[in-house]
Amino acid sequence: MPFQKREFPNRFAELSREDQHGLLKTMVRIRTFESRVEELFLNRKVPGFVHLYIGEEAIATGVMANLRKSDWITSTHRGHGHAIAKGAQTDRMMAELYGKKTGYCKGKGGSMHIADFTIGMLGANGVVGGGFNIAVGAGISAMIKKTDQVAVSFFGDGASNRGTFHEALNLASIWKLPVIFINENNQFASTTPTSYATSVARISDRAKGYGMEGYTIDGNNVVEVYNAAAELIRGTRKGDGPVLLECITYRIKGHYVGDPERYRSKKEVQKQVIENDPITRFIDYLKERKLIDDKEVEKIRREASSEIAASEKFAEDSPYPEPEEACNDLFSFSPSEFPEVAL
Amino acid sequence: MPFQKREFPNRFAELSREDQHGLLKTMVRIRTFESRVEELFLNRKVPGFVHLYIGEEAIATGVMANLRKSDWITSTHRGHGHAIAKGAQTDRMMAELYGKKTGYCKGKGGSMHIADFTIGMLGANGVVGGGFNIAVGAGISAMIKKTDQVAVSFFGDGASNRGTFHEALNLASIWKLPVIFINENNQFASTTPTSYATSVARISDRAKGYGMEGYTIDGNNVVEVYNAAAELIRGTRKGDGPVLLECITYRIKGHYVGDPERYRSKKEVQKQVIENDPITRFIDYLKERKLIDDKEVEKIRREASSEIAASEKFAEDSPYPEPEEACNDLFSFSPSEFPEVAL
Amino acid sequence: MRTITFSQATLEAMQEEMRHDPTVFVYGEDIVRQGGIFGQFKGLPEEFGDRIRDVPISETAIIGAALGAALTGTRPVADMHFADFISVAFDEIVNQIAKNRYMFGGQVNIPLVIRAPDGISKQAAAQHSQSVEGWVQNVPGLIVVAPSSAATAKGLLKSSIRQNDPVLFFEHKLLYPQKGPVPEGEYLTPLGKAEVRKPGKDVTIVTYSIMVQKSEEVAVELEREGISVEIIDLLTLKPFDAKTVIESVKKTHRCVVVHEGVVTGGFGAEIASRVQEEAFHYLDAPVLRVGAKNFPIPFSPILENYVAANQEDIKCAIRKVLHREG
Amino acid sequence: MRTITFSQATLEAMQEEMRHDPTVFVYGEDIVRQGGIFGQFKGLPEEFGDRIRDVPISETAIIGAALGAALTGTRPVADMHFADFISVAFDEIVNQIAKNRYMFGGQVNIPLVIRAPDGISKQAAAQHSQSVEGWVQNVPGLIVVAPSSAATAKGLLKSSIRQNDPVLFFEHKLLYPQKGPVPEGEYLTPLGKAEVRKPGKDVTIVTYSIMVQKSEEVAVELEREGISVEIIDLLTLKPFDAKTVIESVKKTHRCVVVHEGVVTGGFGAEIASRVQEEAFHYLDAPVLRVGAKNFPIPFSPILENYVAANQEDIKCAIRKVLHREG
Ligand SMILES: Cc1ncc(C[n+]2csc(CCOP(=O)(O)OP(=O)(O)O)c2C)c(N)n1
Ligand SMILES: Cc1ncc(C[n+]2csc(CCOP(=O)(O)OP(=O)(O)O)c2C)c(N)n1
Ligand SMILES: [Mg+2]
Ligand SMILES: [Mg+2]
Repeated sequence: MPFQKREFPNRFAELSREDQHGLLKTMVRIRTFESRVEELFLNRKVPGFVHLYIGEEAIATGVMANLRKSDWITSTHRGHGHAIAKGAQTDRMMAELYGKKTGYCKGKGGSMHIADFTIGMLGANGVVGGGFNIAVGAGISAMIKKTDQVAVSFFGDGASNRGTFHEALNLASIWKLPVIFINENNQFASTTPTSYATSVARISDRAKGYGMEGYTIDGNNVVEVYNAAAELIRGTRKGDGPVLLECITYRIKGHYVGDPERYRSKKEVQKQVIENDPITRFIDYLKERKLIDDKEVEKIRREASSEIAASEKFAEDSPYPEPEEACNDLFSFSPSEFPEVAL
Repeated sequence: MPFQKREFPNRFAELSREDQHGLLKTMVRIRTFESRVEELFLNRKVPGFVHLYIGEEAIATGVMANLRKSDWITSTHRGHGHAIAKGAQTDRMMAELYGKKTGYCKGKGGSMHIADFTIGMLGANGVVGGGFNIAVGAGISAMIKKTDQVAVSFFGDGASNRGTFHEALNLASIWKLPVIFINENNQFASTTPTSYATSVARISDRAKGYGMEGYTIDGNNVVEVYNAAAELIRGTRKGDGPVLLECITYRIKGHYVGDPERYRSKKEVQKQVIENDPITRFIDYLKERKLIDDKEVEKIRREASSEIAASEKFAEDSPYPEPEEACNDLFSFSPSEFPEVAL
Repeated sequence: MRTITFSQATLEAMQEEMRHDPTVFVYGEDIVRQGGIFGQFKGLPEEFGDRIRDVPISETAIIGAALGAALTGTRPVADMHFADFISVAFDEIVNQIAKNRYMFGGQVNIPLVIRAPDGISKQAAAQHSQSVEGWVQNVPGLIVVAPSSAATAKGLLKSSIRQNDPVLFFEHKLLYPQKGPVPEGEYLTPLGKAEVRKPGKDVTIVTYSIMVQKSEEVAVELEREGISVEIIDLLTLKPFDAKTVIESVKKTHRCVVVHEGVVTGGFGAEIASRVQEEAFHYLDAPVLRVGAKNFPIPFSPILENYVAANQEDIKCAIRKVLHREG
Repeated sequence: MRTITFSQATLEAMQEEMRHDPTVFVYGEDIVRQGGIFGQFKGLPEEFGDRIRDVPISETAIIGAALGAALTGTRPVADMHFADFISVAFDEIVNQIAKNRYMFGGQVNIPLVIRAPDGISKQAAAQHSQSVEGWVQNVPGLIVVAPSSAATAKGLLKSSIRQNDPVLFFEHKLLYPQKGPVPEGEYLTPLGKAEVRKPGKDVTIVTYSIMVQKSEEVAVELEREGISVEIIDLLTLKPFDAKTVIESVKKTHRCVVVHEGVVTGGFGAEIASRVQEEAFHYLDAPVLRVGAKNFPIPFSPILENYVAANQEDIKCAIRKVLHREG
């Protein structure tokens, strides 16, 4: 598929070796977290619905490496990777997935609703396309308060067919809001191929309908993602207005853990696993350029494993909330001020 | 403003003199109806909200002359012109505006809700952008029943910023539905200039986001509208799929009758009235080519005046509904079958 | 009688109605390639080809186009994936579908069905666990249906598809895999009529959907204590069969309304209000309502359980109206 | 006390709050160039520049972005043009705004106000005449407010803007031009508290918004017949001040709930249910509800009048609960 390309300056090359490794670290941490979550779900440790980010790690990683803590992101139902890359703690994430009191949402949210407002992670969202306008609103906050914060909205190919996409991009464009729309085109919306449901060859083509720039890149190449995001975020931060970046990727796992996956062949998936794994590709890239050695890779993997093991233990050891805690957190005031609230 | 043009074959030239005059007749009938409605509203004969189509007559006229009775249209809050051009009777329209029992909707709808299902006029709509998907649904009916009917959705520049626009055009495109989207860009959405609220120079540019063809034409030139519609409707009818046509026009009257119009200058409006009246322009066009003479024009005006006078009399003479008739028409069954319905 | 699942029962209804009327078609997200999340569409693509279709994630198009199709001579059945998402197409439902027939003076019928899987299931959390009949209870022009069993699911879905008016059809997610006796061959379950699931003397439970079976369990238990419970399964919520309800309450003198959704502002309020309006002098106790506490449904099982209404809550309400607390 | 219009009162509230807090901003369709359909924004652009903004016809963006703004440190006030159109952004309201705080475990406040002009006015017909509080009554997480006068409009709007939770603020279109006494200077009217507009002994009317004045007119008339009516103006509908209502009913033993919206499934059902639940043994008659008949609002004045509730309907209900029919 011929991407509508633009050459972005190679900012990755300007990173310190440590920061370059940092990208790999993030990708491996996401992969390790997700792989363990899959097992834990199958072992009935984690209830609810779980949508894994496996195979798409380069996008969250490459984008988020260009954001500040004070910048904002909105996420999707497939949000673990975004949260980790934005700086969320895997222990509190895992605890949330378990439904424990120590989780980010005190067990009220679960996998589909992880948020961490202290790092600008405005929340995963169970409604596809629910995040676009939240990001626009964050952009409005930056405008009203005259800060140079930016907001990034991650969204799937399927989400690009929701009306909220249209309204968000139009409003962001006319007000030149500091919002970057990052499309994660993983080629499926649940069972439905992108090519069936989407009327354009490239989702980035839709940018034209909003007087916006739109680009498509290889979303499984973290270097390319990093470079594109670096350039676009910098532009948006200095006032160039919103932009749309489509990152082509592939959902290696089922839509949710447990998906029978009748809509595609095992062979198709296997080919992607072998040829297009973003982590393998990045390690190869680094090695080719002698930017990393096997020992360093091993160390990154080991550290990720022990972090996630510790997170799992934290979750296991944490208490469940008391049933009555269900009555907290609805409003800023306590229910006793308005007893009927807690009926 | 440089339009993104395409040369459409001059089908207008192939029309009989009578059919050519037919277009003028429709335009004059709409104008006469609307002008009288304005007076009647100001005289408190017509209650509710009234949005006039004055200055935009060429669009409905040029498009509808290419439709069959069995084709469908969806309309807007500014719907009188669409209804007349599609073949609605002005007497029953006027009666509806009066709130009389003999009106199209038995007085239940008023100006914003005129419909005539016998001629495929699927209804004016009080919700901006409410018609897009209704037209798509009509296109689905044609597909399911394998007929060659087409559906035309009229919509304003303001409506093009609603999410329903996006979802409708995408769905119509992927299923190649027989739907033609006709944008009436009258340069304002209520008080808001199109240029402020819309992120593209040309609304037709948005077609690209749906893999669809999109064109912009001079919507005050009925010949151009006729020719473009002829070509596009023919293509859509034979299975080429949906298309977007932007017709540039100007709303000469206030957004609604009574609008203080603080958002634009009288001079701007006056210039349009003098230079860009679609009826004057069409008469000039016909005269230049000796396709009409003054007497014929006079006759068309006279006939329109007496038709509308008769429609007014019909409305005046018609009875109001009985209060209890408010309890009819909610469901296909009678309220007595389910007494609680009519509570 | 043969026993099939709720999901299969709805599938049979679809098959029969699609065979019966070539203008019936069905569309929704992810229903063709995998047969629907609950298997409720399996096999339809093979038999009906293009009359079952997948759609983009475009709920306003799904519902808005269903209206357009219904206005122009076909009978769409639109699947909403999760009932929670009718919110996305709410304008289409409450301002267009519910009003078109009336505001156009009865010129046209609107034969369409919106199927909406609802309810609490599997820690799906706040945005995937709702019973949303409360959102539409105040909207004239809609028929709202909620089957409680495989048999009623089939009969009501068939009636809904044949109805010349818009029907919102709520199917509880936990009911899909449940098996129940379903008569062979075609039959219709009438809209607008409640069924007395169990006759009783001491108290009337008015309920619907999944809470019917929970109420039945409670009734069996209470029977042992000598409390005789009459259970009315509404089946159609809007317009609901007030006559059957009122007659029962006039006999038992006590009424408890039970639904899964949030009590405050819920559909139970309408029923309770009607009962006390029309049977005030027969009532020996206030009409009580049982349902979820006034919160979004939380994720953690412990919290979810606490917010949801259960058999204990039903028992407790019954004891209260019988003045047998404690 | 000075007398100003309801519209001016809301304008003062906006001015004061925007002066008081630079993070307050307001946006909506057609509010800058012409000051809002009811003049309720006139003068704000001159004083606050970009902090008042026109938006495209994009209701999901308006409401969705209001949430995003509230989550990130500003206090948006979003104008909805007509309350009927909250349907367009219903998902944003019920699934996002109402649930975010809770489902994120209370991490963040959501200080936003949605202003929504509602009600029957000037034959605007089915899609521009609705009272839509019934749509959101079953949604935990929203505060719903409905002022009845210039004074309460100002005080409640100021409280709503200061509230750290989402507020749906319904303003009846016919109230905007009405004048009423409004205290000079700043004051707040508390949320969640009803006001007894008129004390009485024989029957309690629970009402809000425009129906407060209609109820007052009826009360004056009935007073002449020796019937003493207590009128409670709820002001906040969600959570409503059940305590004040129940106390009043315990005193008068009779209750009529009055609102403009459709009765069936309306907000009155919640009030009626609560009253009979909590004051059953004090009631001498059923709680009756007065509101619109179960139809969309039709266009023709004759039909509109017939569907809408009026003073006669209120009187009739009062006579009924007092057993003085005919
Ligand atoms: C408004 C809405 N419609 C439908 C769904 C059900 N649903 C959940 S995820 C999903 C597919 C999303 O596809 P995409 O946006 O491409 O994201 P991906 O899962 O591929 O990451 C669907 C249809 C939903 N959650 N919200
Ligand atoms: C969903 C919705 N939002 C807002 C309105 C209020 N409104 C009525 S007409 C109008 C302007 C429409 O502009 P446009 O689509 O350009 O049509 P025009 O009036 O110019 O013909 C607005 C904002 C509405 N009716 N529906
Ligand atoms: Mg996808
Ligand atoms: Mg316009």
